[in-house]
Amino acid sequence: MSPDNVPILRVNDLLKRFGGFHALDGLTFHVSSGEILGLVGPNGSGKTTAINVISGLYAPDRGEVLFDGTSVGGMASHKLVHRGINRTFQVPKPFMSLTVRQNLEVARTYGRAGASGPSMSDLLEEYRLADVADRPAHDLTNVQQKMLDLVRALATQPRLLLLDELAAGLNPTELDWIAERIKALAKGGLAIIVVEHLMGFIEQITDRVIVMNAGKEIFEGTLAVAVKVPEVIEVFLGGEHAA
Amino acid sequence: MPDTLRHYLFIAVPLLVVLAVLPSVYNNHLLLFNFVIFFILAQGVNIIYGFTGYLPFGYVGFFGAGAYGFALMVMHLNSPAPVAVLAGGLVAVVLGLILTPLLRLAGAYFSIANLAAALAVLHLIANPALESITKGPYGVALNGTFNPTWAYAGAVLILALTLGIVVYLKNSSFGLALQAVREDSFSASMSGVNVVKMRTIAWLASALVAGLAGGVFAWYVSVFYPDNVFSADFSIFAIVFALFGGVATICGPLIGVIILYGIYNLIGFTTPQYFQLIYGLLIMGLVLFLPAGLVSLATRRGWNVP
Amino acid sequence: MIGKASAALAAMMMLATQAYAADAPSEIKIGTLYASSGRYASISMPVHSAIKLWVDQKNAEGGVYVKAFDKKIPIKLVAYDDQSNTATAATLYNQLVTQDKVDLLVADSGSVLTAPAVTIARDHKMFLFDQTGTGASFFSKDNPYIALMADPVSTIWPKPVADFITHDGPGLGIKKVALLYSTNEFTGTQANAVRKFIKESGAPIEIVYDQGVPTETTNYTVIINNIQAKQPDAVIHLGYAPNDIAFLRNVQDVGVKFKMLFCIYPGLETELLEKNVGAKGLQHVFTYVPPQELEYPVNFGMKMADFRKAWDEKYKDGKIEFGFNSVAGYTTALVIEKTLSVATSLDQMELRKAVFSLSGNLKTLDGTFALDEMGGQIGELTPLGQLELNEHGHIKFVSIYPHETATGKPVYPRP
Amino acid sequence: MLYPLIAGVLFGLYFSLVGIGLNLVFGVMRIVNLAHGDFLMLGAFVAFGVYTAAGLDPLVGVPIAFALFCVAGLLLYWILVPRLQRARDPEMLSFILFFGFSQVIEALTTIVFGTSERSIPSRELANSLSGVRAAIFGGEATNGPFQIFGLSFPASWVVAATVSVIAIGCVYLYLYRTRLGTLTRAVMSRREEAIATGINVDRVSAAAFGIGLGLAAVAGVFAPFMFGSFTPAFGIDATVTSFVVVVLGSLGNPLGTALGGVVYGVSYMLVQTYLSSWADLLPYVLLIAILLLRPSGLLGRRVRVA
Repeated sequence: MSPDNVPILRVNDLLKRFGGFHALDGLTFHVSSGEILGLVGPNGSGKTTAINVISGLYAPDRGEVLFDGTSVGGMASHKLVHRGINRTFQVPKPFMSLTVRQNLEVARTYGRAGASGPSMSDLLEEYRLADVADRPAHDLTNVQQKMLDLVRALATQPRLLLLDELAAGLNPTELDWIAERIKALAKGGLAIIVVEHLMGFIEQITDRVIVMNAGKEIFEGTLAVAVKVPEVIEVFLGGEHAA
Repeated sequence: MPDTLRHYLFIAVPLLVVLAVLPSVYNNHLLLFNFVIFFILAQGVNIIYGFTGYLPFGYVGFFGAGAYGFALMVMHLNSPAPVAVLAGGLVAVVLGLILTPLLRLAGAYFSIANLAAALAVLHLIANPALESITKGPYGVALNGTFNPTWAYAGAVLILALTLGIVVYLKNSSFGLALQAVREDSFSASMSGVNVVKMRTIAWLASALVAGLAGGVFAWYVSVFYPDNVFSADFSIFAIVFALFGGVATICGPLIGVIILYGIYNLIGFTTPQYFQLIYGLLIMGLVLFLPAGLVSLATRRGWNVP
Repeated sequence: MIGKASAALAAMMMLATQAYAADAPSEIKIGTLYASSGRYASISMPVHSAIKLWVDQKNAEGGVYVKAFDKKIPIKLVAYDDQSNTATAATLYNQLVTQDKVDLLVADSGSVLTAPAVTIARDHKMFLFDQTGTGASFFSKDNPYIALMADPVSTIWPKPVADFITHDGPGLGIKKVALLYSTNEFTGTQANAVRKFIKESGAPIEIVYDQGVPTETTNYTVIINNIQAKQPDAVIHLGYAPNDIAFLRNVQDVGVKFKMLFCIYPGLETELLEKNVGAKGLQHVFTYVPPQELEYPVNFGMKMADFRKAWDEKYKDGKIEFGFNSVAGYTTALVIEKTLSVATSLDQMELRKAVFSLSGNLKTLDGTFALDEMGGQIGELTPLGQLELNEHGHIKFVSIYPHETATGKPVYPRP
Repeated sequence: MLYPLIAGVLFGLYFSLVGIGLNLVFGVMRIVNLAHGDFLMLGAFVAFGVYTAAGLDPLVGVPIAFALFCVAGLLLYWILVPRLQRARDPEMLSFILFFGFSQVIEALTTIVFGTSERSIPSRELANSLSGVRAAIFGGEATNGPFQIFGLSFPASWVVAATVSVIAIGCVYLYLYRTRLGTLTRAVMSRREEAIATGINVDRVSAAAFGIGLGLAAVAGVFAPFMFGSFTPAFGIDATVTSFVVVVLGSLGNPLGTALGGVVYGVSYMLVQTYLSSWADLLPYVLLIAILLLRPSGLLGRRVRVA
């Protein structure tokens, strides 16, 4: 599968208001199976809101979300999960008093029906959770909780995966390791959207980035080009995240 | 042996057998009956609080609704008692359905709204304007259905149903999903769990058992006032018993009832003045030192408590 | 194992008691409940304390005379605390009957806590000595296992009030009556009775205000204003003691003077009301005249003055008020004492026969004990009276109606 | 129509005083103080003591009760709350903890004072101020009914409402004009972020807890006048009503609580006038309706939905 396929997700002219504040203001983009798209921008530019709208936490005030050709804007989250959309959380919220294994069991049982994928033990092995599989989630380290969150999302057999600041808090070796995992997932045909502050990490894994500011897209293309565009530089100036 | 079967064989069945045999060796049947009622109510609280995290401070609303469902069937339709008990359960489920919007509320707001709802139902039923239907504040006296032996048997049967539900929740992916909802509802929905549907089912199941218990209670006591069957003591006892033993387990609420209701019956009558004090201190100590209940003494040591 | 052993033991003991039934027991067991806390504590504790007083007194004399064994036998009072909780009460009544196997079963005070006992007594074929549970639903032709000892049934209690208004009212200029009551079985039933008595009398009396308020109501300012707007000639307020306290205080606070105002508890719990409302607030208020104000001719037990003295000696700290309810408890005790002295056995139906044989004959400090055929109390009717201040500014009762027992004329309208 | 309106406003202002302490405690700590009403009851005993033991104007009880229970609140906070906050579900556990605490308070007061009703003669309240009143409004220096638009109201109501307005004003000044108050508001609206920015949440919370209990006790000083009489058992009803008032207004905003109190008072008086037997249903129906329809309260913006 190649990035030139028909996009699996299209968002058109998304608008999301909180009171008088426009968190999303006419956002439009698309992503295809097998592609890794980066969403970058300063704090408050609307990246996480975009993920929250696509994953069903908020209904958009205007615009549409097309997944696999069907409009899914405002659909209940669990239905989106059944269609194949999933996500991780900036601050992971695993089911703290359940064991790691039980966390995954919920996702596998209630995730996308009829899909097949790697077995639970493979997933645990692959994301370095096998040793703690029978421990309750609140015993896990922060990084382990992040991995559990990711594995939980993967266990539902998604076709589109939204990663919200997965890399934050990981050390350089872990970063390299997780970058490889994400790339492998995309190779397997998964469409992935990454929201991230670490530009090096974005550069390492993405095919394409969208730079957002004030709820709008101000640039689309590769990161290497983006960092030379004056408008993008200006948005990040004073921001602490210029790579 | 699968866990489900083990839990039935080693927890539910022995308890039910003991309860079935006890009346022939111990004469205060009403005390036994009350134990059964509190087993049911504590497990009902377990279903909704232990598995989904909603603390039902007005749980007695379902119990009272069930009792009045029973009374209305007997008074107005002359229905046989077992049918009236089922009707009591049904009334509670209908009340539960009416109250489902409360599940949108989080934490303490839910508990307080639930308490308010129970009090509202009480004041509705006890209003003299409805005297021709509910007998208002004047209380009901049911003649013709009184039969303690069968009412006790009915209560044990309802306990069996309740234990069946709890064992199922403890061992099924449905129960696991409910606990996931309790831990974090958005994470649960991102695991594909239909949060609204799941917690509504748990809510109604919990309402059902309380309603059935109320119906069978009305059958046993036959003469009662609204204050009797809507007494906040039922909610509070059931919650404290369940928490004391430990929720989200099968044994916890049962242990809680046996110990605390046992103590209540032993010392509650001999040192009355100080009972409330001791009880209050016990509750405070529990929250401060054993917030996960007695069973956590075992689970802390790594033992698995069903 | 233990269960089996104790069951066997119990069976043996039962055989034993049956075999020697003719032998006198070492004690007569009287089982009862009381509420030391909760909603009904304030009516339950005086009643229970009076029974305890009687038990101690009798036991000091070596017990009560029991006809069935023709000798004095000490009393053992088996009493548990139900804490105003009816579910607990039900368990404990059962405990008294099945475990303690009491000879006589006495209910807790008040209808709500008596209710569970009615079914249990009937089921176990125990005769229930109902002290103050006036609920009309307790008494039916098909239930022989109950009789009301001390208070008149709610359906008849307010008769003197209604009769005064319908007989003497028109002459005094009473045409419009306001009826305010708390919506519970005790006062709600009395309100229904008042309404019925007034309507059936055919007197030219109109009820211009007729409202029930929740029993928890503690705030009557607006209601008083609403009643005032109807300009009634008489106001009848039927509520529990806290309702009366709040109502009478609000009447005073707002500065309204009703021409005639009737309340229940100034008569029944005079000390409590005087403490909380003040003598001024009770002046000219109409109420039931309690037995302790009347000096009924007594043919059994202590006279009122002696009882009062005994009470003050035993309960010196004053935490439990002397009043109507303590008299009620003592009356129950007297009925029990008399019953034991005439019953030829302790069989429950024989006890019932003995109790009913007292009807119309037993005269205690509470008046004449009289039962209707269903066991409802119809003697001991409390006359209507009015509270006035004596020269020391203290409350005194003036009995108004019926005329036979009257000690004065009504002050109407209230100055 | 005018009479119930004015009475409702006076009555309602008093109820905002009853509720405001709860607002602070729940708003800042997310702790459900089910013993709130019991502190009211203890405040009533302070007034009773001031009047019977020292023969003073019960109004003197206001500063005494406030000081006493502020200190008690601080002590209690340090004993109970840190332990509670370490638990996994502090909000729910606080519910149970303070229920136990309210049992302890009720039991102790019952043991010491007995169960009968107590009260203080109405004319004693603000007796010392009747000269001032005569100077301002004319008339004799007595403590009789108060005339408003030619209608007469109990003087005690006017006094209680006045003190309530002053107390709410003080809370407003505290929250909006002092540093600790500003921090308190920050913790109320965004607890997590407040902790992250290094605000000493414990200090803020302890202060709020002390002030909350102090205000409850101040409200209690007037309870013997507003409710006719009081007993050790009257706490729980006051707690539920306080929740109605607080939820009606909105968390964190003392003006919201004042508004909530007035809305509650006026609607209570109107129901009492036109549908008197249903008056007790009102608070519960109001509470449920407001939680479902406008969960953030009349003046609130924050969402409290799951």
